[in-house]
Amino acid sequence: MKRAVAAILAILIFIVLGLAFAKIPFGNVNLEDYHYYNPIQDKQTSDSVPAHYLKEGKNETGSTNIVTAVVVDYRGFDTLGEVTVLFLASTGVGSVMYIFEKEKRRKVRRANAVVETASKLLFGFIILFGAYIFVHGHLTPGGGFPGGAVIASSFLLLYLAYPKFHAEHKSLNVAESLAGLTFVGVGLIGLLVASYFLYNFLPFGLPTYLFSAGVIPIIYVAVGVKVGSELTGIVDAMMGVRE
Amino acid sequence: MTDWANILINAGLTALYLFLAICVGLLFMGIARKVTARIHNRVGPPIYQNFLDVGKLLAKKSNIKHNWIFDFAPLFALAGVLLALAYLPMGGYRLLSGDGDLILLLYILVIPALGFALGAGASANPNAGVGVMRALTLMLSYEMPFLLVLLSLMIYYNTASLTTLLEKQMHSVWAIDVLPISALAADIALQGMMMEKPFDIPIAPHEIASGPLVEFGGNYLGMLMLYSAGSIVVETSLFVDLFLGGGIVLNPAVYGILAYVVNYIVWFALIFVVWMIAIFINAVFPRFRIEQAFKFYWKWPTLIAALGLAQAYIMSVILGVSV
Amino acid sequence: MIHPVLLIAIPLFFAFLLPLISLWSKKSLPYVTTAVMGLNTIIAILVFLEAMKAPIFDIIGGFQPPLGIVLMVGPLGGFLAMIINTAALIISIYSMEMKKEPLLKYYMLTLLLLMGTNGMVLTGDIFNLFVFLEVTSIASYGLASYNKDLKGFEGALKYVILGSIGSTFVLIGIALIYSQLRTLNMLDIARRLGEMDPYTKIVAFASLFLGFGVEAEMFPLNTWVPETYDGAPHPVTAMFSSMSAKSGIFALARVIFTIFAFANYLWFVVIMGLLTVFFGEIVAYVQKDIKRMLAYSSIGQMGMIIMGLGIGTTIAVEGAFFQMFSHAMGKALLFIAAGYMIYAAQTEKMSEMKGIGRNPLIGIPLLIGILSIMGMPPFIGFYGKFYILMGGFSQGYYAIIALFLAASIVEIAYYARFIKIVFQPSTKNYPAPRSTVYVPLILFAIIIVLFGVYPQPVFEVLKHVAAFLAGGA
Amino acid sequence: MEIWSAFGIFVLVPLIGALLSYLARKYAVYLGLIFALVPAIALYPFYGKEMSTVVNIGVKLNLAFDVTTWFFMLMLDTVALASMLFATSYVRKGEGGFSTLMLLGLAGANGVLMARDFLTLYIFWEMMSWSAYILVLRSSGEYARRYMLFAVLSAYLLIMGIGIYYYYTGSFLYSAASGIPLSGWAWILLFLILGFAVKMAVFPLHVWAPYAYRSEQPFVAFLSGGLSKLGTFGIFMAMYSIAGVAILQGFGTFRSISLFGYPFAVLGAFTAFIGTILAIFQDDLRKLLAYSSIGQLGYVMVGLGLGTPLAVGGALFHAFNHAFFKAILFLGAGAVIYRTGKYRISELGGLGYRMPFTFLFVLFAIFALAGIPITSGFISKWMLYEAAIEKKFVLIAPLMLIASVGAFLYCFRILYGVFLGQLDKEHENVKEAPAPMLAAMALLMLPLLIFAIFPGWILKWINEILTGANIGTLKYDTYAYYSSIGGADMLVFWITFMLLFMISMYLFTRKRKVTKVVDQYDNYLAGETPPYVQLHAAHNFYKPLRDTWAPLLRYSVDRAYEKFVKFFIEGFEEIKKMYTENPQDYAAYLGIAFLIFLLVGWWLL
Amino acid sequence: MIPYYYIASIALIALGFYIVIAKKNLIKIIIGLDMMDTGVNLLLISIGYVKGGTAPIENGNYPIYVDPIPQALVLTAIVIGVSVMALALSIAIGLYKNTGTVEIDEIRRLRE
Repeated sequence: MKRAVAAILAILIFIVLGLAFAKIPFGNVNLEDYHYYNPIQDKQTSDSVPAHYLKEGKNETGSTNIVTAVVVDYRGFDTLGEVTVLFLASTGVGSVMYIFEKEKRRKVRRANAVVETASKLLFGFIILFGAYIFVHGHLTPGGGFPGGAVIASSFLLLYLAYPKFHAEHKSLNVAESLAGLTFVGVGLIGLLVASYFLYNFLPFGLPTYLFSAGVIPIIYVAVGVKVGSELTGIVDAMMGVRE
Repeated sequence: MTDWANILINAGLTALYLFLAICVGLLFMGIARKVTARIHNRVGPPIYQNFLDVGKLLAKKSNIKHNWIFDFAPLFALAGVLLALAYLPMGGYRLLSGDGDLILLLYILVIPALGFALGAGASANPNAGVGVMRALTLMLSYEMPFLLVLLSLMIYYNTASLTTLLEKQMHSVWAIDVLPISALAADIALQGMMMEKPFDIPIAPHEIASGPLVEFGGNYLGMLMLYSAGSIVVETSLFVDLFLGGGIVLNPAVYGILAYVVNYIVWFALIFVVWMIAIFINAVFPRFRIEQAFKFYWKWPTLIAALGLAQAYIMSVILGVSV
Repeated sequence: MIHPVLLIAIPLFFAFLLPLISLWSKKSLPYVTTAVMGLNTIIAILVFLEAMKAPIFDIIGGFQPPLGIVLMVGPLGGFLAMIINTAALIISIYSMEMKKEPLLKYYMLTLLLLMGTNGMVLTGDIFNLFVFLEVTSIASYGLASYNKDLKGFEGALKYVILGSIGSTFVLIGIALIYSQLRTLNMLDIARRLGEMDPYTKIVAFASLFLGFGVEAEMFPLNTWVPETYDGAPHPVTAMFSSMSAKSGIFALARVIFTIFAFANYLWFVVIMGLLTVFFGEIVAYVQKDIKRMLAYSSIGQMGMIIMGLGIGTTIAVEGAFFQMFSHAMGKALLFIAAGYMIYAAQTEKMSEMKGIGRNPLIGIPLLIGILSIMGMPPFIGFYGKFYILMGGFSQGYYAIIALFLAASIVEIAYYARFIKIVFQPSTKNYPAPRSTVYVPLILFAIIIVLFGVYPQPVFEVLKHVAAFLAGGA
Repeated sequence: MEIWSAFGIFVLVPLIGALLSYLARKYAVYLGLIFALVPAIALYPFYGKEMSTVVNIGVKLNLAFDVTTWFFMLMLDTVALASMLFATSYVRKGEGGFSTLMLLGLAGANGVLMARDFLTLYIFWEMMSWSAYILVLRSSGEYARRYMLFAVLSAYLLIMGIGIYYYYTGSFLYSAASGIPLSGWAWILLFLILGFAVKMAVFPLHVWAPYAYRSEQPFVAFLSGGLSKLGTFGIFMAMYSIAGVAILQGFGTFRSISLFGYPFAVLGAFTAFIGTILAIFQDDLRKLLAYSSIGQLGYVMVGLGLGTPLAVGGALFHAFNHAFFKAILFLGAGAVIYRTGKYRISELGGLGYRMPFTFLFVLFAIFALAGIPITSGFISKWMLYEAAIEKKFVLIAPLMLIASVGAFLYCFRILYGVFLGQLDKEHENVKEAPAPMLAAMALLMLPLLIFAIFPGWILKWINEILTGANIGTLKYDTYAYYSSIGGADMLVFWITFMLLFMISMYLFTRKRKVTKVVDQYDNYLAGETPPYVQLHAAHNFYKPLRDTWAPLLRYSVDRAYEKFVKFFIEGFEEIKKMYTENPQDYAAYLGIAFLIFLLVGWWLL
Repeated sequence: MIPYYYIASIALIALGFYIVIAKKNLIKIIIGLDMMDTGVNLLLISIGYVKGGTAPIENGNYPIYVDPIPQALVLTAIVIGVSVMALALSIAIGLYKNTGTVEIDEIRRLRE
């Protein structure tokens, strides 16, 4: 009965959404066509938002990677929210898993020596790779989130290899906090400097250089550290293996 | 200033009429006892027996008294019944009936009953309480047809004033001729109003020792006898005034003092007839229990009265007969 | 010039700072949180005063909208932000009652919840709205399961499932809009809505309506409410009803009025509001647990607000906003009182709480709160209800209003039953409330009475409703 | 400025008093008395003044003061004063709640009377309702909910009326009533009248009253005597001040009575009848008085429905009388309960010998209630009867008349059951009620006696109200009053009555009697000489009547409501099952809702 | 050109929805939620696609880029999805620790 209802509902939703998307061209779009309206100045422009980003992004943000420009600068506020969400997730998981922290540790068979050794070796490289990704977020594909995820994966590896391993909770927290504070702090400095929150107040420098794009790298580093520590924290909390 | 003379004359006349009414009432009581006795094949007391009784009772030296509320009964009862008599045209003489109408009269009639009931209640005798309860229930019973009858009269004659009612009857025909159904209902209601059999359950002497009267004696009982004498006149006279033109056969405006005398005699005859009907019924019927009385009154007389009301309504409102 | 973004940045900043503070002193956490909320309240008031003069557009990152994100604070948004922050401040006093570990996480979550709700109210960008919706939701998930007992987890599970389906739909709606307009700014979307394909537009609207409806406790998307409210810690329940629900409904209002001004869809919104009221009140009547009853009642109240929004005339929407205010204050009060009662009576069953309100410190504010929720003058609950109803009449929704009033009578019935139990004489001895309980109760009661007796300031704000309805900030 | 003083005195002073008496609990009852005294006394200089103003607290409160307001305030404030006076000995000392809530109720009531727009009316109306609710809750918690539900029902009916009015006019002002079509008026008036009728406890909306009137008696005196008059005021205002006679006549007429008002008149007559019949069978003193209250206000409803000058005048007058005599009766009941702690008529008895003054006051109130001409209660009843009879209404008039006969029955039940008959041994040492209680009752008795002798005085005020509302004028002079078919002169009545009373007095006390006062048990019991037994025949007093009515008494509106509610609550339980607590079902709801939203959108756009 | 991406993403959404309603296992339900999320993300990305476009990283070689905004949005959406999943899973763990089962019906039965 329930399955039948579910199936019917799923099919109906498929149909109605499908009908909606039938009207949306796939790929056949000209990004220049969507002229936006500026509500503050109350004027209709002949510019389009994505086209504007693609054309002016480099000049306005100093970032070569337009997606990064959008993520960190144009829509930096979203990213702040996103970081918050992740922070929330780690906090929430930490809070939910709290009682279980006192429980007896599971009996986990040790991984074999190859895994242990390889993990030890790889750990640093993975972290380095992660750091590389977020440091170059404004130049190449990637950024804080993938970088952070990579860093977290290195810790995950350790968790897998060493049943007894657990990350230092306090330092994770501190890293998390400091990174978050950096992000918000940068935003607040922008507010102080130019009365725009998250204003890109540093000089843009030369495009394609590492030290370019103003605050974007700083933010991305903060995001990377934060995401890394948070995901580690989540994994840590979920493993529930602390004594 | 000339008014004062008028007022004094009127006051004297009223006193006379009231006195006469009480006497008539006492007389009627005596007649009733005699007639009933004859029907029962007894000798019965003399007709003037009740005068003697009242005289004796009012002259008695010692009284049994329960408390101060007990005194309400004789005072209110007598004052109330006298007041009702003053508002009631008797044989064409109508001092106060111009200053109040039927509804006022209806409520004045309650004053003595209420006073009586208060005194009876204060006597602390359970029989009295039961009696008053029955009396009140009976009142609720007979008032239903009686009020409908009154309403039919008021609607037909388009007045609530007794004076106007009498005048209109004087100038045309008596109400009983045009509203006979209502008159029938009124007569049945009158039987209950006078607490004659079959509706004498409130004062049923053998059952609850005369009910409300049980604790009264001496002066108190004397006053109350005067009250019952007055109320007989009030009740019969009310019927006569409503349906039999108040006994007015001669127009006082034309015939002057002669008219008053003649009318008084006719009125007396008429209330006598009404009283006799009641007495005959009283003499031959057994007693209804109170719930039977209630059911009876809210069934047949009410139906008859409603018919009468319908008749009056149709004649007055739909046919547009105006008197 | 005061920046509304501070309302978001400050709680966030301190949420990040709290772990560091906790390293230094764990005991100071509640005070820091309360202080932050106090600071936020002050800023909210300043923002509100500023917004009363002219709508504030706080540009983030220095890019003109729709290129960048903009915070759009009209008088109503400012008003709502002020309400939310005030409620948060007062509830945070009650939060000091919380003893269950991990307190650090608790205070972080509350700060972030505040940040999320503030963001939802302030933002002028639809994707940003989604992000803040998620911030709010996730903070709520965490807080809802904070008790870590079965009830809490069950409630949170329901909230998670419905909430994430809802947010999925929001995202679908945003995708549909973006696919056709290539913009995310609300005012821009509203302006260029005509360019959209009609069917797509409807699907987008339905998706957004559904998504925000979950947060706004609209029937039949509100099924998570009772259990989540029931399972959550008491201060959190108060926060849910006075903060997240309010921001959800404001988001809904934004969708209905600012983005899609579908005039002829409105009567359906009214019907949904009516159904929400109906089911909320009716099911509340048969509840035996105090918090569940209040939760269902909360649904009913939210339905009333939705009705007000749906009616769509100036007076009705004024009523709806007034109702948001009154509900935020009244329900928070009731939930705090309920928290105390559960603590004092050691049970959630209402029938076991005889005579608990005979202590005037609890009883009087409780009575004021209930009367306000019932819609009795001169408490703030009255004006909202009355104006919504009058708005309904002015549109000729007689039958709907009549049904609404019938449901409202059910509401009175169960509150009266509750009052009767709470105030009936009893020999039971209950522990006296601590100042952390009665101070917030009294503060809420004062607000309820003060603005009930003299609602002029609120009506001053609500004059701007007409501009809001015309698609402004 | 003057209106501000009126607003200040009649609304703000009680409000301040409420606040103060809550804060200063120790002196609450006295503070209550003082703050009730201020408006009651200040009323006199305000007679005949007309003024209006707008107070802006965010919503505009349109307030005005005119003779109608004054007239109703006269009842309300006086009754409130008497109740507060009574309460000084009735209510436990150091209790702030009573005075606070009473004064809140008073402020609300005065506000209702001064309101000139519906919003203001509603605000004060509800204020009055909930403060009364809490007062009911304080003592008879069990049934407070019933009161509240009906109070709210009343408020919501009002809201419906107000809303429809708002739909047509776009304003809440009374004076904005123009351009409303007749069908609109029909609904507006229907809802408004029904809403106000709840407060007047008109059948079948009366079921709250018998339960609410079980609470603290001084409050009940105010509730029944004072607050129920707001219903009268509201109906009067809605029908004759806002709509006006012209519109009522526009519905068509039946013997020059508006077809709209006629059904309400019939309903009122029916209420009078039902209330009376039910009152006869009550053993609980307070419930008896409650049903009596229902019946009496039925009369008022008749008058308001008929709408002739005589009828409306009678209604206003009867409302006035009812305010006073019913307040005395409830206060008297309160005094009895205060002294004995009992409220069942069958458990009392003989208290008239121990509490003579209470008895006297109650007796006079009962005279007024029963319409005995020595109080003004008669005059108002007379006006109502004549109004019905002169228009030849053969349904309304008999119902009213028989109800008034029924009133004697329950009046005597109170008198006999409580004050007369045998005094229970338990009550041997019962003392007379304390002085404040007696003073309160005496205060209320004054107008009943004064206006019985000088009906012209009050008829003058009523006449002003009637002419103000374009209803017509009354025929009256200082002592007499007339209808088209009759009239009565109170001066003649009083003089004759006094003379005849003196004659009876003379006859009765003509000789110095040797009067032996005997014990109450020393009475004639048909030869039986029982030892001490309670022979107070008040238990199940009207049993024979009850037996005859039994088949009809089976049908109870009360139970009908209960069944109705039970039916709905069962339905609620069914609806509750929708919340299955299974998240998957909930998710399915979400999907269905999405599809419905879409479908509706598709259809609409 | 048939927009396979759209069909696939909508199918993912519908399938996820089906799983949420029909499956009894809590973990499966959470997977269903994740599938819905993934579907929407795919949808967002496909919206941003421009025929012949390439990743919007400016190096002067390509004249056509895809729309950068959906990519940014998806980045956010993914993280949000992850966070929700993390919490949902931790709640599932909590339920498991409390009841010893992850079957929805069992949990409900146990509570009563």
